[in-house]
Amino acid sequence: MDAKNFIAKRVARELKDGDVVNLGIGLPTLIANYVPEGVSITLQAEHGILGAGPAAKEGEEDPEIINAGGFPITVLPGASFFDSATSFGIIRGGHVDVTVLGALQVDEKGNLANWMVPGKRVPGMGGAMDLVVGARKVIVAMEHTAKGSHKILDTCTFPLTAVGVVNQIITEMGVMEITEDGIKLTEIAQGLTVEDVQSATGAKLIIADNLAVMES
Amino acid sequence: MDAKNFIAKRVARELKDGDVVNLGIGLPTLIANYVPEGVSITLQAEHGILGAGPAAKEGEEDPEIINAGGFPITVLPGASFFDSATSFGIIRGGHVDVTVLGALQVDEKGNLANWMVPGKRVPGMGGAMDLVVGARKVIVAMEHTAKGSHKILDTCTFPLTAVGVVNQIITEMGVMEITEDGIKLTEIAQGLTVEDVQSATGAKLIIADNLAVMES
Amino acid sequence: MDKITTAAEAVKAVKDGDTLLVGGFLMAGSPETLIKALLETSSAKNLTVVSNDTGTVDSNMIKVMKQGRVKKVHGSYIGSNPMTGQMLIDDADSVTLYPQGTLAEKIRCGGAGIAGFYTPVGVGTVIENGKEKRTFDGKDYLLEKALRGNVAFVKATVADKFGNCFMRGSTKNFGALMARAADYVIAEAKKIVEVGELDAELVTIPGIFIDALVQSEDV
Amino acid sequence: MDKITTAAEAVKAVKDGDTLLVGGFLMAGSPETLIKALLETSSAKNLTVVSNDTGTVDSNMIKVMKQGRVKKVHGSYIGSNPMTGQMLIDDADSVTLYPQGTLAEKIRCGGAGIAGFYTPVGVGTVIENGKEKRTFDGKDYLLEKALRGNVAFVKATVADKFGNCFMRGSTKNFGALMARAADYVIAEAKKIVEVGELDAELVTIPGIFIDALVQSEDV
Repeated sequence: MDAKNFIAKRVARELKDGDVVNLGIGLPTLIANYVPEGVSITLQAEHGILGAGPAAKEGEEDPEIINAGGFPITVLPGASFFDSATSFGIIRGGHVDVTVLGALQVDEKGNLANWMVPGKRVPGMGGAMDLVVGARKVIVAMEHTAKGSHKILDTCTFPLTAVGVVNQIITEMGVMEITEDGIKLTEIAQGLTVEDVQSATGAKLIIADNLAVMES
Repeated sequence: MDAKNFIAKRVARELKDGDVVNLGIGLPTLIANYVPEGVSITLQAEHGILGAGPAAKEGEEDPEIINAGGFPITVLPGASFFDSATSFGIIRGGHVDVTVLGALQVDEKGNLANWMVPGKRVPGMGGAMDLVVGARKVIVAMEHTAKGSHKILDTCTFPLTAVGVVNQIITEMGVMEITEDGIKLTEIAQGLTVEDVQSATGAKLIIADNLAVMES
Repeated sequence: MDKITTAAEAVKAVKDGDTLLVGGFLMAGSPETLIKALLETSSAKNLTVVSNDTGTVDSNMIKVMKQGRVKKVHGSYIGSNPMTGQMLIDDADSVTLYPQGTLAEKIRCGGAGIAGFYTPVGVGTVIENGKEKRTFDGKDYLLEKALRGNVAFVKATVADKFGNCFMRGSTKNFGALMARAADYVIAEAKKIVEVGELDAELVTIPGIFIDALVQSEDV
Repeated sequence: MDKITTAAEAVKAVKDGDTLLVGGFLMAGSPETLIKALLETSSAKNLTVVSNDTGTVDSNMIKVMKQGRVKKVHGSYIGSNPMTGQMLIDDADSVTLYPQGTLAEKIRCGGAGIAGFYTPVGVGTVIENGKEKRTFDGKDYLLEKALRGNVAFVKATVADKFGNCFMRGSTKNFGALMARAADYVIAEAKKIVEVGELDAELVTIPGIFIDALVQSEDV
């Protein structure tokens, strides 16, 4: 299992039966493949779907049923469709239990930067700002560093997506909770030392008393 | 034809093909019976219907399709249903062309009082405030006086429904436009003198140069 | 997650002092089965009831009010329920009236994470008392704030077991909004079907909003 | 009132300097027939385009932009249209970006007579620049104002001749809102049926909002 799937599988274990979940583009979409048995979640697509299902099979694409990335998907029994104002009312109103997305940077105050890199072409924030402000729990799922350069910081330097919204960070190196005192490492990947994780992190980690081994 | 039907029939001639119209409870509901041939209007019911039709026949009542007075109605081909936030979005957003309602008092500044009489039991304003603020044209359709006491005034004394919203007043005595200079009598009922109308009115009337005879 | 339960069980969610959102416009979409259970099986009191009209003389809400369990009402048109009119006479602060569209939008905002909105409705009337008035592009508006409840009662025509609700015709009115604006939402449905049997395009309230689903006595 | 017309005739409503609301989320619900007519038969320029994403490299909007006829964009996600990205690089003031839910709600307010609303989204980010920040119940919100257009282009799956539009699946997105927020609204429909053939419960946009109805080339 590669790092992305390892991370996705671990994130999936955070989901509880009945959760309404929005998965960002990229790595987070893999999470749907790993939802544990006995846990039934409802996937939300921010442009107007509850009950999103897997990608449409080739030849069965329906251009009127797409995911937030623009790709044809299916919906599950019990799905519903609505306009974008209604959809973001669901998001902003706190009716999404968990949103999982990637980050360019995330810091120990729970600040998130994931929508623009200064000096690079700006793609726009899309629904990310709404999702992280509205969702009850925000999980950042990403590779721990960008080819070695720190993404988990004491203070984000890129333009923020939102202030103080991130609850948890899950990477291939470990699981971290954002606490009032800073970033607490609660699980660590097999074969790594705390020092390994700390040196890949641009903020001082708090180490949980009951630090566990991270299992996917 | 009694006074109420005479008024209703005259109001109906104000409606233009394609108009979206909201008719208040009481006299205004009679207007639907007199819409001229060749004029097709869409009736809005403020709790969530476009394309409302006549009352349901006895034995054919559907408790899920009622008018704003709570009575079972029918809907016409091309109707649609929606929730009350959407419905009042239609109203507030200026998408109702004409609303017709009764008044306790209306004055020469276009102020309307039709929701409470001080000292009497208060029924609540319902959708009246939204309708008169939102509709493009507000017609007050009522008997000219309350058993002789003035309802058309220089200044309303009852609590207002809205400020400066009334465009036209149609009674059994005549048709009046609210202008910047005051209330202009544009049509007068057969057999009445200007003095008759003026003495039944608590505001100084401006008489139109081309004062016409009011026909229903 | 099995959401189907009895009315008596479901209304246990209503606690003393709660704000209760009650769907319906007069009798259309009025969750009478749930209100009846509140009347007969619950003792929750000091309730604040948010309802367009608090029902009619034929509704169960008037009976709950006669039990003295409703201390405050937020509504718009109360001419159909003489108990609410009497409350207003006895204590002007016990009944707050809003223009109907303002009430609907306040509840929508409560469900949609919006703190408040500027509406032109009510400017120059008693409605503006105590509210911020502000001019945008030369026109005056009032600031109206969001409204939420602890529990909502709504009525659907058809619901699936996940809680997706179809509210037919003119029954959508306030219930469709209230179901999004309360911490705990109970729906009664005239008909309950399996998940997948209700057309996704006919869903008035997505099932994620519904915590408990009850068979309506109105079938 | 016969609303049915050709795309070329309908887009004559777009004038120089207009604000044009364009429905769709990427290609879902994108009114390509109307945009193509704007491209090929209209010379309206200095346009302000309001669109979630301004389409993709496969859309007609990028060709209108290449003609230099779009001077300003209001959008949310523009990564799918490199022309819009280039506009932003060339002139930061030519592209205004909003959180997607804020853009949707601004347009909804524009159609619903609401001047503005308070949202928590964007607090502490560049989005708050120049906007009023205000605290309600201890939480910060930004004031966002309504957005309207002169003309809207939307796409329906099925429309009846009165203009009632059914937008299927995830095509409702922004079109359902934009149709209520412009002075003149043009809908293209994949299928046009007689009045009465479209189920009243499936109407996404009531016909009263539609001024002109065009057969979509996407059938």
